[in-house]
Amino acid sequence: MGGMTSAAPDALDAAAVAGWLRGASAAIAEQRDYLTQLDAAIGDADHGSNMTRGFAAVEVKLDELDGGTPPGKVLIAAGQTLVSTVGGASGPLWGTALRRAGRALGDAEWVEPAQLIAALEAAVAGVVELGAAQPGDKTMVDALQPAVDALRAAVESGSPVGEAAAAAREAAEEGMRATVPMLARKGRASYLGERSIGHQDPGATSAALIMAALERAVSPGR
Amino acid sequence: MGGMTSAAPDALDAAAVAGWLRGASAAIAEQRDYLTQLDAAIGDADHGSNMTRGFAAVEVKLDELDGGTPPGKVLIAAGQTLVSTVGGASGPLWGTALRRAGRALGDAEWVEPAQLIAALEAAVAGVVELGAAQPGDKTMVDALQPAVDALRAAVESGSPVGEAAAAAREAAEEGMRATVPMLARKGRASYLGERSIGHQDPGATSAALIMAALERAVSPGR
Amino acid sequence: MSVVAQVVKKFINDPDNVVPEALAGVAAAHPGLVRVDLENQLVLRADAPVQGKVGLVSGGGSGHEPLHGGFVGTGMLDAACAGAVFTSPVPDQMGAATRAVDGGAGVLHLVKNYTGDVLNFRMAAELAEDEGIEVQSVVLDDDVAVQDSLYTAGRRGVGATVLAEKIAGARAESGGSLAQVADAARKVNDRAGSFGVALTSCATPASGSPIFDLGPDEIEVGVGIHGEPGRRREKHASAHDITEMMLDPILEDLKPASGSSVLAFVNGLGGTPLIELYLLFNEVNRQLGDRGISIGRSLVGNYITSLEMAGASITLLVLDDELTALWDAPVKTAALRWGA
Amino acid sequence: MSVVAQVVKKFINDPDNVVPEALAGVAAAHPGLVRVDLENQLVLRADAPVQGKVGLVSGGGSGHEPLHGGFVGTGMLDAACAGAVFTSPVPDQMGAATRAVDGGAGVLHLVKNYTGDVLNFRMAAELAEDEGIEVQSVVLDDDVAVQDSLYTAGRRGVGATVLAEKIAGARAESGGSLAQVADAARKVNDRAGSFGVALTSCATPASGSPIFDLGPDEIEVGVGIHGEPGRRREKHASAHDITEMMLDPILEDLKPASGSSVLAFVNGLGGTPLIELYLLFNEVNRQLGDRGISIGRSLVGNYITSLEMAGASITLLVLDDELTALWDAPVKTAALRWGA
Ligand SMILES: Nc1ncnc2c1ncn2[C@@H]1O[C@H](COP(=O)(O)OP(=O)(O)O)[C@@H](O)[C@H]1O
Ligand SMILES: Nc1ncnc2c1ncn2[C@@H]1O[C@H](COP(=O)(O)OP(=O)(O)O)[C@@H](O)[C@H]1O
Ligand SMILES: [Mg+2]
Ligand SMILES: [Mg+2]
Ligand SMILES: [Mg+2]
Ligand SMILES: [Mg+2]
Repeated sequence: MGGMTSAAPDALDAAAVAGWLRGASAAIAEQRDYLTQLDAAIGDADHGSNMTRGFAAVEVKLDELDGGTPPGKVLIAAGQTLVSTVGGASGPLWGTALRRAGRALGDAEWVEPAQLIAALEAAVAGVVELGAAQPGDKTMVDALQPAVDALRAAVESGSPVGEAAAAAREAAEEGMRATVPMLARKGRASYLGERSIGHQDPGATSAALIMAALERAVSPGR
Repeated sequence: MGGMTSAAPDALDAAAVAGWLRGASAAIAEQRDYLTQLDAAIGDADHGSNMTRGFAAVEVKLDELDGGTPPGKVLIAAGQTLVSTVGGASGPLWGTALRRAGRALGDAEWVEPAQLIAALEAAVAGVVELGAAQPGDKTMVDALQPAVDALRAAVESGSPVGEAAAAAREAAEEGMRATVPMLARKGRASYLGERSIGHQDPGATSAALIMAALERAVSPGR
Repeated sequence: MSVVAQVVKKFINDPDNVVPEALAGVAAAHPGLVRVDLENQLVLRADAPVQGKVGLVSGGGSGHEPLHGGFVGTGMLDAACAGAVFTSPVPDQMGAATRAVDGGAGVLHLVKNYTGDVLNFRMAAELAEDEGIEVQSVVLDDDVAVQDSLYTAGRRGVGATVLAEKIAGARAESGGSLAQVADAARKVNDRAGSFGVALTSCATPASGSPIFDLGPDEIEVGVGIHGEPGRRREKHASAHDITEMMLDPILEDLKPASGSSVLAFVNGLGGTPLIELYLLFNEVNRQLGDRGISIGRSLVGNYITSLEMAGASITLLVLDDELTALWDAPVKTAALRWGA
Repeated sequence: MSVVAQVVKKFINDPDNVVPEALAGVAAAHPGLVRVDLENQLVLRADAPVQGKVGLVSGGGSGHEPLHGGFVGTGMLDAACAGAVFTSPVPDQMGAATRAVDGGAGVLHLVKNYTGDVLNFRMAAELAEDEGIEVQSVVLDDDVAVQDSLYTAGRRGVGATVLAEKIAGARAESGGSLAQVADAARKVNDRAGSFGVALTSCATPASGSPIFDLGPDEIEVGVGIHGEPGRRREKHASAHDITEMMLDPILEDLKPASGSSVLAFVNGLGGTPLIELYLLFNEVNRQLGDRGISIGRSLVGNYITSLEMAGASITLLVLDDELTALWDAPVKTAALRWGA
């Protein structure tokens, strides 16, 4: 992973972005049964297999990509792969998220912190546009939105990208835990009404795993 | 029950025959679950409800019969009722048994021991004719045939009818227990092949209950 | 084979009323197709008796739905007699059915080979003949899991029953004589073989708990349709291996010539999802292909069931032109319908 | 709602291969009726695309069989896209289906209202329109157990899907324009309501154990078709009371005028024997009669299922002459067939 080997010390290259996605894939595969169990309680018991199937396909796609593919195009390819392989709610949502993030990066070879923030904000905006979930609806948005907010705040207050990503991961995990007492208003969990209360949202959980993978990707030394 | 109140001390009247059938009905109803459980192991778990349904209908039929109906006609009516209400294998078999027994008695008002033997022999012959079971095939015949044989032997050796009926009941119970190690060749249990070994035949069990009711009916004093 | 205390929940009001209430539902659901005689527990073709046509009567214990009531209608059965769950109906019912469908050309009784069914139908046939109705009976015994023998109850009647009802029904509809209709049914029985496997037991409404219990990795091999245990218990295996387990004894029994065309019938026993039945059908198709046998006609679904038992049976019928044409003939019943 | 360790045995080879193997079985079982695109997991009408006819595409997660693949054929769907078990298919599949059935008159997407299905179909529709194919979508959301709201995912699409596929299919077959076919589907959705009750859970092939566990005297009330728990848990009750529990909210939602005629659809969720479904239909018939509503058309059976879940749903569709005629029009599919 070459995230910290660039001239611009806080910028990520395509390899770092690919490393993030591979790290996310590994974490999701490892937590597959747990994610499915969370989905069994308030959904249809497939979130673990959905995300694992999709990210495994992303890894195959990454192997096929040209060495010179810029970070933005890596994310677009990954998003397209998720759309084409996941299905369910998480496929279009995560696919859109990564594609929007990729588009925000354009053809740049390096992702500076400001661009990372812009990309992730575009990702969240894409999810909200497509899925219409508000914060508090008990979805992945409840992990993603605070994570991106924390990233921006940390970077703006001058933290190095590694620390900012750690803050984002912490915010995502906090947001994930905050879904437990929420009443679901989106996705399958909404069908349960009051019975959705007391369960952690599977999509917020996988979102936290993906933010944790970002932290590891930008701070390979940790 | 008027079995022992006649001038001919060992003869049964219609009331005694009806008493036998009612006693059989009570015993079967009491053992309903046990019979069904035996049938669950090597059949289709309905022998208890089949026999209970049929004998309950017989009791209704007995209530409807004319006071002056002779014993033979009582048995024919009971047999017809079993045919019309039981279904399964045991309906035609027990129905035929009682009808044949009744026909053997003709219009006689009293059933002397010799006639009782003839009637029960006709009953067993009817079962064998219809169902083609041989002794040892693991069916009701394995309880009925030894019971009738024992009845004849006891009467011929001069025993009073009460003692002869006790011997018949004992033989029926022994025959019933003897079905345990048998390999079924008739009825549903035959589908199990070797797996039928080690289970007591439900039909032999209800047959033993019916013979025990006969003993009680002819010996009300016991 | 102990009786487990597990409870199987059901949509019922009173265990003793399941059959009549379900029959009332059949009457309400299919008014133009059938009429129901609730007293005798009969499902009758709406226009029975059809004058000049051989009448087809079948029946048996309930719990095998859609068999037999779902197969009453044009081109199939004229009447179905419903017994208590898993218990043969009584001769009175069969007699009433026989009278109700007698159109003057005789009545065929299609009887699954179980002692109860055979004896009750035999008594009914004797009574009907006493009343001057010509009756013939064909006993179906296609289950190759059970060894046939003169000295035993013989093989069970299972999946071929559906095929015989369809094919004999078509022969009757096309104006066949009683002998010809009976011949068509016998031909199906002679050329068909079946084998069943259960993944779970089932519970009658009266008992409410499963007839036998199976471990999480056990299956019952060679089962019939009454929730009974099978010939033997085996370790659960792949769909491929289970299909082989079922096809081998059927093919050994039927010995179809290489190049034969068969009707392949993959039947669900009640609690197995359709997606698994199609998966099994794929196995059947591949394995028959490997042995040089082609599938000329097919049937996949829950047609002869054992309440909610999870499991499946395979029936193969070796086709010829006559059987194929009779199978293809129009049929209009609640459960099988085409060309009408 | 803990995940129990119980094992649900299945006829499968490899959990990851269940859908393609079952689709291969569908292809082998219904050669004249459909063809299967295994790469895209599509069941296509054998003669698709039908020139000049509006193409009907539906689809969704697998495990609901016969929905949707069993409804492909003349007078109903042109294509069904199969996702993984309980997981919406992806836009690529829907796009391939749309292209395969486009006969120049436009394509209608019939979408059950689940976030995954809606989003994937939306993406597919956008791509297809980019390719110059006119696409309209109708989202079905007939499950009255779920409260509708602008701020939630809304109601689920359940039983009315079957009715909409049949009725819109008939409208397309009779030469209706894309707008007319879409109107027919919307009309069904507007006039239909459904409610489901589960007696057991079910297990996906991937997990192998039940999604939730229920006590021996508990039922889940207000379930959908994905093995999910329902709106609430209740004590098990008589068929009469459960029917009332289901009919009340449907009638409250539909508010049919007294004297209305409805299509009453009693649907099995997979593991409930047909005899119980007819018993429930009898309850529906009696209870509707008591409220002055008559049953004009009926459907009883397993048509939109949740794997082997024991349970049932009731769907009522308030009929008018147009809907009745479209329902009665000929249909020739693996699972629904009449007049052809
Ligand atoms: N409208 C929505 N907006 C954002 N996230 C959503 C929405 N609907 C569902 N989700 C997320 O998707 C997750 C479920 O994903 P998954 O189980 O893979 O799909 P499905 O619900 O189709 O089975 C939920 O836990 C939730 O976080
Ligand atoms: N051919 C036969 N001859 C004599 N008795 C038989 C025969 N077949 C079955 N039986 C008896 O019938 C009993 C089963 O009766 P039951 O369970 O009521 O009928 P079914 O087997 O039709 O469910 C068996 O236990 C056996 O004793
Ligand atoms: Mg899910
Ligand atoms: Mg029995
Ligand atoms: Mg029985
Ligand atoms: Mg899903």
